[in-house]
Amino acid sequence: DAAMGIKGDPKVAFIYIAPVGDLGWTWAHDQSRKAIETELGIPTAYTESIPEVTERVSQVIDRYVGRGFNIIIGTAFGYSDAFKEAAARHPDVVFMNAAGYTTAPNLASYYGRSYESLYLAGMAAGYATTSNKLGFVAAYPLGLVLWNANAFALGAQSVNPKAEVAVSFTNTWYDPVREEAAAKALIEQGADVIGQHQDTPGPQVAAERAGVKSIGYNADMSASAPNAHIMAATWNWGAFVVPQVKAAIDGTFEGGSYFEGLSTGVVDISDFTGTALTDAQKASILKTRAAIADGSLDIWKGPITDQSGKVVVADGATLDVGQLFAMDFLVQGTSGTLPK
Amino acid sequence: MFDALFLTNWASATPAMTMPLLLAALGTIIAGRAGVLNLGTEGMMVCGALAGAVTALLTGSPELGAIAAVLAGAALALVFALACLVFKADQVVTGLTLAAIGAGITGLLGRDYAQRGVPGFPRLDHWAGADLPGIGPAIFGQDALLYVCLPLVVLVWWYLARTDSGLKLRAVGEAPDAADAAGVSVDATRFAAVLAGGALSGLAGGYLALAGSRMWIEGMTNGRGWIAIAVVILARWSPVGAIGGAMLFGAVEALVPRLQATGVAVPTFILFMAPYLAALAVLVATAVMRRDGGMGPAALGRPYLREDRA
Amino acid sequence: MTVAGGGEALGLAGLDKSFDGKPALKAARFVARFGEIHALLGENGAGKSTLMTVATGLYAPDRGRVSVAGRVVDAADPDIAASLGIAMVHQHFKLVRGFTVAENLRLACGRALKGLSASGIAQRIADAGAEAGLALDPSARVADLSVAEMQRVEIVKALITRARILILDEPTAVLADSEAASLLATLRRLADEGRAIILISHKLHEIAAVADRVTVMRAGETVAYDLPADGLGPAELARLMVGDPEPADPPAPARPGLVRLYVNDLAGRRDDGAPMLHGVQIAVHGGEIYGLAGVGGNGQTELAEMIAGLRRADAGQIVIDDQAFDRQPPAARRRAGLRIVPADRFHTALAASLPVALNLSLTRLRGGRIWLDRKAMETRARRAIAVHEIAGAGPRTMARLLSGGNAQKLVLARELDDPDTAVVLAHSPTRGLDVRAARAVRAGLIRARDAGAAVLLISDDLDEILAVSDRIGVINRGRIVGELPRGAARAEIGALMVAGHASAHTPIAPIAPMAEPA
Amino acid sequence: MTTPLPTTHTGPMAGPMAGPIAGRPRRRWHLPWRVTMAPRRDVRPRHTLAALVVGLGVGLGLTVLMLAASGVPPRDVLNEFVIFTFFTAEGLSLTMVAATPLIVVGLAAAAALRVGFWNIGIEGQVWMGAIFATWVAVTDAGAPEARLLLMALAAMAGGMLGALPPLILKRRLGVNEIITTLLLNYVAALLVQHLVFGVWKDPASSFPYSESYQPGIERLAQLGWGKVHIGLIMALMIAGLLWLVAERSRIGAWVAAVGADARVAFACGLPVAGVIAGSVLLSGALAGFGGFMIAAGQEFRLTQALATGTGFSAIVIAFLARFGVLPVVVVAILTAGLYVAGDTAQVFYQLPRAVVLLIQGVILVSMVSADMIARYGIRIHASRSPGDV
Ligand SMILES: Nc1ncnc2c1ncn2[C@@H]1O[C@H](COP(=O)(O)OP(=O)(O)OP(=O)(O)O)[C@@H](O)[C@H]1O
Ligand SMILES: Nc1ncnc2c1ncn2[C@@H]1O[C@H](COP(=O)(O)OP(=O)(O)OP(=O)(O)O)[C@@H](O)[C@H]1O
Ligand SMILES: [Mg+2]
Ligand SMILES: [Mg+2]
Repeated sequence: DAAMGIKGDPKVAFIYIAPVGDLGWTWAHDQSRKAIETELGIPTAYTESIPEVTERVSQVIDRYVGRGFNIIIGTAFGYSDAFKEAAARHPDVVFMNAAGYTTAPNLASYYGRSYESLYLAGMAAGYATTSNKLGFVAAYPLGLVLWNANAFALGAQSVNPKAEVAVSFTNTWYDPVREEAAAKALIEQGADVIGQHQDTPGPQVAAERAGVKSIGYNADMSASAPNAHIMAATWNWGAFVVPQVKAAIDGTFEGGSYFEGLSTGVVDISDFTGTALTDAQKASILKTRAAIADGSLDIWKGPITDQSGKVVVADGATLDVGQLFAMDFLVQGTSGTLPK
Repeated sequence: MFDALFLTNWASATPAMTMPLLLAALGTIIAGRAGVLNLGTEGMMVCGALAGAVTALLTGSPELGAIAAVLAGAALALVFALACLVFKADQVVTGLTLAAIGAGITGLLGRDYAQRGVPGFPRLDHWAGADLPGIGPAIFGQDALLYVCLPLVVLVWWYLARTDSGLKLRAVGEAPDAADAAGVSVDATRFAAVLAGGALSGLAGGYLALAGSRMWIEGMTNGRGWIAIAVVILARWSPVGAIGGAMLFGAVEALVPRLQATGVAVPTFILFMAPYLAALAVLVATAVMRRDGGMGPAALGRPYLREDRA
Repeated sequence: MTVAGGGEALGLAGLDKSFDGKPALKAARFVARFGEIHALLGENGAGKSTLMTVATGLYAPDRGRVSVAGRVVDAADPDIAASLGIAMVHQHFKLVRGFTVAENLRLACGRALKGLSASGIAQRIADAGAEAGLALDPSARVADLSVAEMQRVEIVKALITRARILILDEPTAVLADSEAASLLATLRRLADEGRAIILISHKLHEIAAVADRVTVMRAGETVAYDLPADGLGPAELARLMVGDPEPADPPAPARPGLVRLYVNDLAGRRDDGAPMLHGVQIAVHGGEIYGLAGVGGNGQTELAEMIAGLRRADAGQIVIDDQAFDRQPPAARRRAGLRIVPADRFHTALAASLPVALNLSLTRLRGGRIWLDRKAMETRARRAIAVHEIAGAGPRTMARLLSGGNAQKLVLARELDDPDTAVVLAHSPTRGLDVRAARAVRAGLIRARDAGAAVLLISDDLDEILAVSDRIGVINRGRIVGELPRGAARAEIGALMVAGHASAHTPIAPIAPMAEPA
Repeated sequence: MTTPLPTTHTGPMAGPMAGPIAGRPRRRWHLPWRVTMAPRRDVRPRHTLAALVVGLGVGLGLTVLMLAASGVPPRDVLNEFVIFTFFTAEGLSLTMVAATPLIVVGLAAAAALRVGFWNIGIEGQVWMGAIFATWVAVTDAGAPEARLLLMALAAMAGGMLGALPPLILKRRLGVNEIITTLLLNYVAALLVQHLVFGVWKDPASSFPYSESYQPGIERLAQLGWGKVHIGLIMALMIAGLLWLVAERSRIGAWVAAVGADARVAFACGLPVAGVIAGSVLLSGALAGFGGFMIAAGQEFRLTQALATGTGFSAIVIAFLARFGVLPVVVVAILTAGLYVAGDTAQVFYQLPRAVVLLIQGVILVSMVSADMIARYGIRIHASRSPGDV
């Protein structure tokens, strides 16, 4: 793909799936919008709460383009079709879509290898547990959620072979009451460290109340669970978006699929909080972090077996991006049921 | 897997899931028994949740938060009362719209308060009774707010069933012309009922924020107001029935994550159908046992005008 | 006239009231005194109910003055009116159907029953009912009561409040003769006690019997103000109301033909499941009006509904001409030629929110072409409105805006103006109608009879039965307890209605359908 | 003036009717005027027009205030919202695309509500329609030329299937249909999730929605005006047909009678059960068709957000239109305009979604409140307090 760029002054618009105030997914993307403003001095705009309905997304894109916006950034896999169509309609406009999968010369779909940070989170959990039972509150049985749950389990098992992870799906990204209830149920079943792929700190609150440990998600969540919180798997979308906007201005933007991890800082872990981990354990986690970042550790290196013991990644093999997004298994040592 | 501990945990998780539905259902019942169909429960709940969380956050007092939740629910109900009782607007459209207005107001005012930990009501699991095996935690190990709300439930039942004023309110909902002829002011009664209903729905939202999640997040009621309306219909506008209906939904909501946590192999989305399928089953069972439609108070949803003839 | 007039109780002067621009009262005036029974007369729609509803504070007048015991009030508030000692028995019951009788009384007379326990209230109700000759079950749900029983509740309600001004709007319309008589005696006593009684009734003989003074309204105006009732008989009262009435021509005797309606051994239940009808057998011949007399609530409603196909029978059949029906819906019976004039027009006959033209066509909507001929419907409506003098109606007027009398004429126009009529089922067709409207209804029944239809007239009003019936049956506790020929003595029928096994009992011979009349 | 009644009663009646008699007027606070309302004998077009003008006027006035408070220059309101939404080719095309399914689901809600059946399950039936249409699409059932027709028929069948349990439960067991239809909405939405997270997961992307419908075979044709597709014409044709049936046919009169008073209709010999069943199934079929139109006309696959909110809109539209066929079309287009204008406000003025919801709510409430003008004759009287002479 040839590089391309925008004409005229850059005007950046974000389209969000939820209100910016959610402090979860959309909030994290809004941080990257602010980074563009502060680091590049470019004016930005945004529209929030646009559902994953192609018709609505297309309308919003066309209106921005009509007003001279030339960099449009979306934030949902359900926007993929709309962005694909819009990229064809407006070849001079740069499009980016987080968690999307469609591409074009002027459309980049980007996501982060969050399993890398979740693997580290799983290590922390594996160290911290005494019951060897971990809980993971997950939103939906979706590839990019499952890889987080699996990475969490693999990380825990890497330091604690006896660790088991109970996965509970809430069927919501975003319902603190239900998330808290799910975490509470896991704790009742003996889980003493709770991880999550959810956009509210509901599970953290449950852990804090029950006096067990927890791993945050999206951002440092220690404010919600000062005693429970060990660390968090975090996102930093600005690490991807800011350079890409610069590329678009410079004429060096290239469409395609971007999938970045610890190496570029799109995903990372927060500082450790509390006293759950020893210094040696922290050091071991940081060492693994470095190994993943420099490519010497691939957490999907086979053999990996699923819940039933079937080999899903053969010995010596690994998973490519397509297989990761299509992930439809939970690894051995986890419980939880997927729709067939 | 389904051992005594499982049952104990399930039982002890159920009241907290039940109470918000029950309070909101009672609010809707009060208005309904006065003949007003206020479908805006979700909107009033979400207002109560925001007001409760923000007040508790700013004052540090969950008690003040609960009071603010009550006032916020009533304030939104006032909009409904003005439109439907003064201007005789269509109650269905206004109620549905109220849900949108509630979402709008709270989204706007709540921006700066999202996900900030809120001082909530303590869970009283230090009571002696909470250690009783089996049913102990379910009865004694709940949030303090629950013990405040329980008498409210009894109060609503007693008011409707046993007091003269409750009799008048029910008359207004069944036959407003008869109540009017008996000197009961129909619209004033309805106004009061709508506000009281809003207050209870607001408290239900406050319960979610103060005893449940202990934080405010936009849209955090997440459809519970609609479930409360389902409870009302299931209960045929009876406060006692509402306890059963809310407990049905509360118990299943408490059961689903516990089943998942124990690793029961039921596909997620099928499992999440459970509360709705259970409610349908109850409806069918009760209908088979005694045949009547239970369409609620006779004048439900109809504006009253002295000079109009039905 | 027993009591000389006391002080002025209720004074209404210069009252104007219009509903959405249509005047109902035009400078109407009225006065009633303590110690007197004051009758208020007028045709249907004359404004009687409106006038009294203003007095009770439910309707606000557009102009005019209301005074109670000489003091001008502007209440427009029923609570204030009640506190001034005014109580009213409304023509359209003000009852909560879902409540028990006792709850209704607690609602309406809370002040009079304050502090009483449930059993105390029940006792008070029983006492009040007993005094007025109106028995009531305090724990019964109003929705389960017959109209007559509801009327009793309404009356007892007004009596218990101990109002000093008591207004009764057509209280006897649905009562049995004996009940009406005892109510009127009670009213007399109350007036003698010093209360002011205002009585609205279309039963002119009642007025003639009890009223001390009379006021007559026509088209919203007071046309005869505060006349002494001395020496006014029913005929004079009718003249005051409607001008010179043509004398009712006695109907020509029937020329009965084949049996066209045969009710065969019918048994069935009330709404609450209690058995109500037992082996009811009635045969009505073409060209005959069969009057079924009885005190309200003895199974008439159930019988009428079973014939109409609105209620399922436990046993027995309905035969219309040579077709037998048991579970078929009304549609099938209508196709066989059944026409129905029900007791409650807005319950099963007219859709209140539909226009007159569509209401007139409701029974003719099935079959035929796909498209509706709106022009023909409107033309038919205009013709029916003209022929039946349906006041206040146009083809597009909503039926609910018609007065009871005019709504009834609408039903008659639909049900009786039809050459294919085999059987007419009429249940209390003149309830609440003024003399002229009632006469029109009876004429309609006789017309149908003369055209060869079998007419079953069910009524609690013995006068009505006697006026038109060719044969008279009496129903009591769900059984036909006697059948008498035309011209039977009133007392004899009355005895059967009440006792059910009077000596005059004529055993009913089993009648085969389609048999020649004896 | 004194009454002739003794205060303590010693007359012949010592029973329950005896005793002291009320007579002291209670004083009560009241307003210096009193408003009485009586229903209009007939509602003329000018009353309806007045209600519309006042309702929209007040609603838009409040909107301008709210927008001004949110930093939108008041003079932009007319241009950006009203003119753009309804009077520019681009804006009107957006409005019409949004209106297309709204017309059909509004008619669906009205069809059931007309006969007094509270079908709150429109959204669930839209889901069922989309599921069934997608079923045809993913299995490539039938010849390619017949695929769209098959999808539409399947969608209608799916919608009817969704409406059937509440209908049967109501008719056989008397179960309240509000709650059954409400509950089935959730079941249908979860069924969609079960499918798109499971067997129907898009093989191309592994994301939870069905595979993309094939262009030309499984997608409704575009009309070349923005994204307006042939579904708009279908929706208008359906509306025309329903108008004929409702207003001009015998069956329409049956429906009117059953809706006005089912008992009376039954007693007058109309096939009430059939009319109700037919109307409810029609409602389900229309809702299912709405699901088909969204899926095949604009989304081109089954997604998790496709039907969300359609039920709410459908019921509001049906009630605002008082279940009339042509009014539903008009109200649906106005509602679509309201939604488009809401997106405009968000995109160009960066208004939070919350403000948009608030504005839409305020406009709706002022419109239903102003409806009073159309329905009632209103008079204001001076009032005096008791005792005044
Ligand atoms: N609620 C109302 N709304 C509109 N018009 C009314 C209303 N009540 C009464 N009217 C009008 O007032 C007129 C008088 O009605 P009213 O009920 O007082 O008659 P009435 O003399 O009691 O008749 P009836 O003998 O039939 O009871 C009617 O013609 C009618 O037009
Ligand atoms: N809601 C209403 N709107 C308009 N007119 C009404 C209304 N209600 C009653 N009326 C009018 O009141 C008059 C009498 O009405 P009402 O309902 O009291 O009749 P009714 O007393 O049942 O009649 P009847 O004595 O003939 O049985 C009629 O002329 C009718 O037009
Ligand atoms: Mg009257
Ligand atoms: Mg296909």
